Amino acid sequence: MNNKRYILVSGLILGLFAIVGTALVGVTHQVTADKIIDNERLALLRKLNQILPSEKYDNDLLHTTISLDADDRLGQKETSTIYIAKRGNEISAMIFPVIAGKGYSGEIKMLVGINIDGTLAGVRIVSHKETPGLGDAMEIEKSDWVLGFNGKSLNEPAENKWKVKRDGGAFDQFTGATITPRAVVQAVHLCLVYFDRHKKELIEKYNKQVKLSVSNKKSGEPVK
Amino acid sequence: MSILIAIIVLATISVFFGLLLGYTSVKFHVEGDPVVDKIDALLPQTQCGQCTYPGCRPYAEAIAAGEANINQCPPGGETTMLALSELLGVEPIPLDSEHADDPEKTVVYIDEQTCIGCTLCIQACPVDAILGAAKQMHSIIESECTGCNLCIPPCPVDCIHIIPVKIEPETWRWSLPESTDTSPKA
Amino acid sequence: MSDTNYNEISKNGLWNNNVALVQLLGLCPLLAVTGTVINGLGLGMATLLTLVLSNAVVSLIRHWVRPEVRVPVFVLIIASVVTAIELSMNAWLYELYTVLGIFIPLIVTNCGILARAEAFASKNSLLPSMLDGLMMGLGFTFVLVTLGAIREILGYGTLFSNAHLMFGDMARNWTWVFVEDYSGFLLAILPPGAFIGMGLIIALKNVIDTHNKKKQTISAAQAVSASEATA
Amino acid sequence: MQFKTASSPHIPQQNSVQGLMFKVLLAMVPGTIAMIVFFGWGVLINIILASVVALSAEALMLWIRKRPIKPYITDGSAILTACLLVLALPQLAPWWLTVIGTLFAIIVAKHLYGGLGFNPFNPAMVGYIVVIISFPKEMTQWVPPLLEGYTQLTFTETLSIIFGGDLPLAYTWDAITMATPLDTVKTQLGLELSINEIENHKEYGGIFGSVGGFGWEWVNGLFLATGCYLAVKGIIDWRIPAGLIAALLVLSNTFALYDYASFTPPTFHLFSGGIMLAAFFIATDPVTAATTTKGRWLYGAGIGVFIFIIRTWGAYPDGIAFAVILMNMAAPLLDYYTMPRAFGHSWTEFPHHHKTDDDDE
Amino acid sequence: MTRSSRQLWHFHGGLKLESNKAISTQSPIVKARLPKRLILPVQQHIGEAGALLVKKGDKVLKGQAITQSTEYVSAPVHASSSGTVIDIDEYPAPHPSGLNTLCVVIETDGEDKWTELQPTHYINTKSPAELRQLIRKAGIVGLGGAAFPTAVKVNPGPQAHIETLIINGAECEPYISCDDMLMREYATELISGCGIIQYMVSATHCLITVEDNKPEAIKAIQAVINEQALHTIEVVSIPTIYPTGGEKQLIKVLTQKEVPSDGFPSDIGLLVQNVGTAVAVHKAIVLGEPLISRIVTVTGEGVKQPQNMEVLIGTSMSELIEQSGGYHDDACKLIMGGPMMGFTLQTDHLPVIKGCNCLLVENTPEETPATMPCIRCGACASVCPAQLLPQQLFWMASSKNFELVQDYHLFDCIECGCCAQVCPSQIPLVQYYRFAKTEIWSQERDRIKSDHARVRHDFRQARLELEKKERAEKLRKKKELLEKKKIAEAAAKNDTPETEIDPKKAAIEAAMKRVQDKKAAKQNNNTSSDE
Amino acid sequence: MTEYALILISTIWVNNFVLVKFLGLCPFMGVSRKLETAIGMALATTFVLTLSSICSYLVNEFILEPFDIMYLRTIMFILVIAVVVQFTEMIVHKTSPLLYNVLGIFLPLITTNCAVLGVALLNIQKDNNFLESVFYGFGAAVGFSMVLILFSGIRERIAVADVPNVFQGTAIAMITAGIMSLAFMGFIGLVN
Ligand SMILES: Cc1cc2nc3c(=O)[nH]c(=O)nc-3n(C[C@@H](O)[C@H](O)[C@H](O)COP(=O)(O)O)c2cc1C
Ligand SMILES: Cc1cc2nc3c(=O)[nH]c(=O)nc-3n(C[C@H](O)[C@H](O)[C@H](O)COP(=O)(O)O)c2cc1C
Ligand SMILES: Cc1cc2nc3c(=O)[nH]c(=O)nc-3n(C[C@H](O)[C@H](O)[C@H](O)COP(=O)(O)O)c2cc1C
Ligand SMILES: Cc1cc2nc3c(=O)[nH]c(=O)nc-3n(C[C@H](O)[C@H](O)[C@H](O)CO)c2cc1C
Ligand code: SF4
Ligand code: SF4
Ligand code: SF4
Ligand code: SF4
Ligand code: FES
Repeated sequence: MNNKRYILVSGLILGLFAIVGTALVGVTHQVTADKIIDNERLALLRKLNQILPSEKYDNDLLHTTISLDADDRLGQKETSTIYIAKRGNEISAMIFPVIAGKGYSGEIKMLVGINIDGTLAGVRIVSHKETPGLGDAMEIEKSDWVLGFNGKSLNEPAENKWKVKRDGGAFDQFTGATITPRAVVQAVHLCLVYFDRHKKELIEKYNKQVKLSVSNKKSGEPVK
Repeated sequence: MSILIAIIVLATISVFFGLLLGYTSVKFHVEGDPVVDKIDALLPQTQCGQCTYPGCRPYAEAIAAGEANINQCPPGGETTMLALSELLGVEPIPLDSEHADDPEKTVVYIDEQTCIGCTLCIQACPVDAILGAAKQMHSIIESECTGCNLCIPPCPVDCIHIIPVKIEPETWRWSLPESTDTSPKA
Repeated sequence: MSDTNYNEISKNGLWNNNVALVQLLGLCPLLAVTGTVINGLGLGMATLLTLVLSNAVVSLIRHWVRPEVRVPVFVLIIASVVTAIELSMNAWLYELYTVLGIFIPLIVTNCGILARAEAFASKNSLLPSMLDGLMMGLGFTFVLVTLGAIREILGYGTLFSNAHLMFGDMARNWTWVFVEDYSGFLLAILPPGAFIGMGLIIALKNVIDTHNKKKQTISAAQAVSASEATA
Repeated sequence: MQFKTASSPHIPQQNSVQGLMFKVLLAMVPGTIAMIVFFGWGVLINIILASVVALSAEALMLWIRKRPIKPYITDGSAILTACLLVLALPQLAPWWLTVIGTLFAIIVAKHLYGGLGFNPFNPAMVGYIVVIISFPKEMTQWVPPLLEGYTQLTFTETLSIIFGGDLPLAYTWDAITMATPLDTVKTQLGLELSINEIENHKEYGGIFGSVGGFGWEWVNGLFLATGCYLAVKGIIDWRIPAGLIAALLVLSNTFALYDYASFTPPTFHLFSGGIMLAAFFIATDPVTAATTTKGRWLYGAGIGVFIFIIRTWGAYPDGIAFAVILMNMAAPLLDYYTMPRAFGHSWTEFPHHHKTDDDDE
Repeated sequence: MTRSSRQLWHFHGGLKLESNKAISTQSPIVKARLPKRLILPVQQHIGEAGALLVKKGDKVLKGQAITQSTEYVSAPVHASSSGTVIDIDEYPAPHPSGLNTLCVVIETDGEDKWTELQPTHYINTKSPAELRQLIRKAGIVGLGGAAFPTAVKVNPGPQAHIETLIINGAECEPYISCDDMLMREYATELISGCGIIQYMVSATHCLITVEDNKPEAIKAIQAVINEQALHTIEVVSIPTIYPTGGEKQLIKVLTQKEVPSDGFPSDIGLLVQNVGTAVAVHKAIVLGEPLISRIVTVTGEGVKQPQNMEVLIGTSMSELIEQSGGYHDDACKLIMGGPMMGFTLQTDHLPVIKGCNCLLVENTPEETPATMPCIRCGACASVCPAQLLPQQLFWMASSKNFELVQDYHLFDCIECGCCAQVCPSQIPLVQYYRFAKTEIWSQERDRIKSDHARVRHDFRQARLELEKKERAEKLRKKKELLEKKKIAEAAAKNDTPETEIDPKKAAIEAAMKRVQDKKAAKQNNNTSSDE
Repeated sequence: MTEYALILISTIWVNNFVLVKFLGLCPFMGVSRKLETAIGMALATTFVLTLSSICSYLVNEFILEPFDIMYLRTIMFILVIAVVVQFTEMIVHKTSPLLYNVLGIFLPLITTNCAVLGVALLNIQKDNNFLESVFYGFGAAVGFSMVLILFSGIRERIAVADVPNVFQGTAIAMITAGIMSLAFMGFIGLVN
């Protein structure tokens, strides 16, 4: 009898504190939830804006996307999301997530922004495992090297110059580390090629989505 | 609404867990603390109280409860401290200043000429190492004496003296080689 | 423990029984996020807040809980406090939050906190408990900041970089640059540097402690000899 | 008459730590000379620099720790550490790199643990790892061996590069440094070239020599020869190099047989980089190695395995230092679990054999 | 059976040492002069000291027992010459500690008169047990070094069956040559002794093992064997590797068997005795002489005339040195035993005891390199004949980790010194092991003592508790009694339940009495201090 | 199958919980003085870490997500872990004194081991499926155990070394951990 009460009290104490604790957290959650979602959105946007400054587009970049099946040419092994920038009603640029597979020690994840005319809007490294102090010069925080891609396109420099200088190309390597820049240059190049080949397809795909959602509801909604 | 769900879910689970723990604590109750015994076995059982506890076992209990350090027993010296640190898996602590090394072992003897047979020492001795009856001269059973010196203060005529335990060739110990500055620390 | 010695509590928390240096608790965040001073400070503050609040709550409820549910209850309290802090940071200090990452929720398992709850708060009344939490938290933050400073100076050649993560945009130019164009001593920033730096800090504390002790014994000896001289 | 007392034995003997260290140092001379010949004065300059720094640091630490200075400063272990560290560094390593590495080796890896005999990790290798992870850029400044088409620097040029940090006007870094054969193979394999293609590559072909890379094969050969001499003399335990080389051979052979095109051939593994130096002079550091017979086999083999893993799949071209420190970590346990059967005891009675599946060897 | 036919094995490790025996084997064994005074420690062996049979002033004859064994593992001591007991007191012992030990001092009368001896002429008429008794009475202990009572060793117990008797003439330590000389000059007695022991333990074989650097000794023994056409005794020449004379190593070399760590050779059917012990057995049985003398090698670079001497037990070492030409000027170390295992003595005014086979005087050595920390080179492990890891023992011993050091088999170390001999860091390893061993023994004694103290303390606590209770009880009883009395008086009836003999009650009563005594004592005390 | 092998390699060597990810450092420093206790702790942690991986997966899958209360994950996980650990401890204490001596005394310590909550949170962060979670937890535990045991071996050795006074104890232990972590840097790049 006594034991039963003992056991019951244990349960109730724990339950009581659970209620109090959850209430506290729940209230905090209610207060902060919107702000948090906002934050996350803003953070992503900030990254995209580094490639594509906000004055260059006027749409809701985060919600204007198309998804892409896994594609070797972009190094993607899973479905990925391409962000579409628009100016007025025209598509002005696209931002591709690209993975360079041949870094010195693993994959280099980046975002590659390509203007609709085929020039590079910008390249940023999202994450990598290169040697700190050697291969990490591609990070914008460490050096300006990635800025060298700005404005380049498939023909500028010429096709056969899409290499690092060591290999006779147009791009600098880092002292003592050629592999990393080589990999990045190669991946950016591949992405440009991809864009060149599939530009139409991509635009069509996007337009179809818009139509679909317009017919469904109003425009501007993200489409999955 | 969402808060309510959260609270309900968590509270349910918590109550369940609480019941579970309550149940197990009742059903799987275990008693006793063997650690104290283990510690006590390492102490020299001199019962001298220099550790500030009234005897070895209380000190052992204090150590087990985490209230006392392992370096408070002068009769045990460094050896005991090291043994305790080994047992409890704690870092060895140097002994309090004076008793830096293992103390010399001593016993006491009663100057039988001066002893008046008051039996005060008998009452003080924690291990009954003193023989004698009232008004008769007393003597120490040397093999039983632990050298705690507790019998000395009560003696009204100061007839109890400390002597080192005699070392025989058989009980003699080799010392560590002297040039310790190039050898590992103790 | 009826008569509480606030002085003693403070001393213990800050130095003598410092959570990180002496008790060796809460090491994971300590080593993981101290790449820069600001990161250290951020986590330190979060931990401090958690310590004070959880100590307070635990001290208030200390008579109610029973042994078999004590740990779960304490853990529940700490976890609630931490989650609330985590959510708040996520909302208002977003960038700092992303930098500190998993180590914010992991404050829950910062052994230091549960240890204080068990060792102090569950045995003391509200005020001393909160003070204990505060002092322990300050001591912990102090170590976080020191280690952060060492690693930041050696690793990046700067101090207080990224202060805006914590103090907002006005802090952007707080960064002190010690060496322009410093190429960086990577060891300091990488995991091994954290361990070695911590080792050095502990050693430094030992140096200070032995020095103090020596001074004490010397002054004591002097006092004795002085009194002898006068006698 | 009063006599001196001492514990037995009472026969004076002349073995000494000093003698041991100097014999090892002596055995390193031929290989070191070969390095100087093939890779220029940088080796010598850095050895001298590192030795001076090492001895000063040793003396300083002994003084701070209030230990007798003379017996330790003359025991040769600090110089040995300095030499081994330098032999692992690129020849044009700037002076501060050598100094930082040496200081870390002597102060942190050796004296914080109590100096000679107490350090659990190989000091030279700790120093090496510290600099390679801290200054990877400078750690790639290897000079091409005496090879056609590459400039050979003069003594003064080398000196000014090492201490001045600037290049003589006529040169660029890319002209006077090149990746080591190991590095080249690794990076080229990364580009999905086959071993054959790499060997026949117009630019890299020359550096491969016949077995382990031009120059390297000589250096390794000489270290192998003098190392064997030490082993025969019983100054080092032959089991460690044997285990190391055997493990490396077995692994590289297996993988090369499996896919010749994309795994480095065994001969190349053995004669390139610092393998022989590592096998006979570094892995054998008695202080940090395992001490039991079986333990030494496993210790050597472990190093071989880790070297192979790091070389083949890791980010660093040569994994010697990492492999050595990793096995240093395991040495106490190896010793513990490979205790020999004492005389009069049975094989099965090892007193506290808690084997766990988590403990690696 | 020829010598070469026997297959031999190796033991792990060991050292090839320079033997340096030749310097003391140039001349035959010399009989030492009869000293004026003999100092006989009563404890010269492993085991318990015997009880004294003489007192100050007693006249004793040569060979007369002056102690008598009271324990099983013990050996009596005999007067080595005739004379008067002039003192029984503590004198410095030939022991590394330099401490004093109880000795009987005899002033010799120069007559060297034997007590009555009882030789046994026909061994076969006595049973092994009777022979053992004779050996026991003769005070024979192992002369190979350990001084373990031989009578105990030759009684391996009813289960054990001794197949082979091994007579240890290896004498593997450098400098020592007493066994060598003994084998050369007393080969006949040796063979006789072997026969007796063989008979006592009913061993089928007897192997006399001699290192191959003592060809003369081998020849001498072989000659006797051939002469007597013995078939069960064989002399075996074994390679000279230190410490092949160690009992376990010797057995390994001869049989490939290993004596179990916690066992004795008798467990695997073997018995090892030193050659000197065998000769002593011969003397004890055939001549009836107890062990009163032994052969001692006096040698070393520090002594002028190295030689072997037959010495009465109790002779002062200083006299032996004097008779060997005295010290060279640069003599600095006096060692009892050999250079590998012997221990240094502080002075030469010490008696020769049964276990003293050699006095080695070393001169000042050249400067040896300083002691350095262990560099774990493993040289020690590669020479350790006990297959231990000496460096681990060293690390554990020096950090006083006495538990772990035993896990590393400290007690299998035979203190041979090989490890210290090859250590490049010049670490006095053996001293560390001796330190650890004696420390562990001492702790064991302390532990026993503290266990004992705990029991006594607990007992006392319980007693005090009981007394307190009793006092309370007594008070209560008194009250009760009073009340009862009242009731009883009222009822005019008397009841005496206390008369029942209840042991508990009796104890209580006794205790009460004690308390009263104590109270009395206290009062006494008070009064006395009042005075 | 290779992906599971890679998870193991990654958690044990490349992203070792203790030396690279900084999780579970307190027990790493606290119970590594003696080899024996380290082994006990290693076993106990392996048990709890694997268990906690499983529990957290289940909690996430069947409670947090269905009810959409992801923000309670920290509370939920730690509560479940604490209770499971305490429950196990009580059971072990009663049923097997032997096992309790080996494992049990370490169990309460483990609740406050970051690695335990860390593994739960990381599993969610990485979107691991059930088997991946199990392997991830187990690998992390093995990695933890391995370095803990190695570390204790070295610490036993250091304990008898002539370490300068101010570095004795925890300071030198930290530096040792630092050097171990240096060595583990060598595994960078093994798993992409
Ligand atoms: C420790 C170490 C780390 C390295 N890390 C990188 C790296 O992160 N990125 C890279 O491209 N190369 C790295 N390398 C390899 C380069 O040094 C390599 O030699 C170079 O990239 C290719 O050689 P090249 O410049 O002669 O073409 C590393 C080499 C070492 C020794
Ligand atoms: C305490 C002790 C007890 C012994 N008991 C026996 C015994 O029962 N039977 C036996 O044959 N030898 C016994 N021995 C003798 C040993 O086996 C060995 O012969 C003796 O210690 C001398 O060997 P050593 O000189 O190689 O050290 C005993 C020795 C010692 C020290
Ligand atoms: C290292 C070592 C060396 C020994 N060398 C000899 C030796 O050369 N001759 C010898 O008779 N006993 C030697 N002994 C003693 C033997 O082990 C053994 O105790 C003795 O032969 C037993 O015979 P005993 O009881 O008659 O003395 C040595 C012991 C040790 C430990
Ligand atoms: C055979 C041998 C090899 C050695 N190898 C090294 C080594 O690889 N690195 C090093 O720092 N010291 C080496 N030493 C020197 C010395 O042992 C080392 O500095 C100790 O670790 C210092 O305690 C070696 C010494 C010997 C005898
Ligand atoms: S100081 Fe030591 S011996 Fe004395 S009572 Fe305390 S524990 Fe016992
Ligand atoms: S006789 Fe004295 S010193 Fe000895 S145990 Fe008793 S009280 Fe202690
Ligand atoms: S021989 Fe000396 S230095 Fe070498 S391992 Fe043994 S004890 Fe250490
Ligand atoms: S003294 Fe002991 S440890 Fe050393 S070699 Fe001889 S048996 Fe081995
Ligand atoms: S803070 Fe991570 S285990 Fe303590």
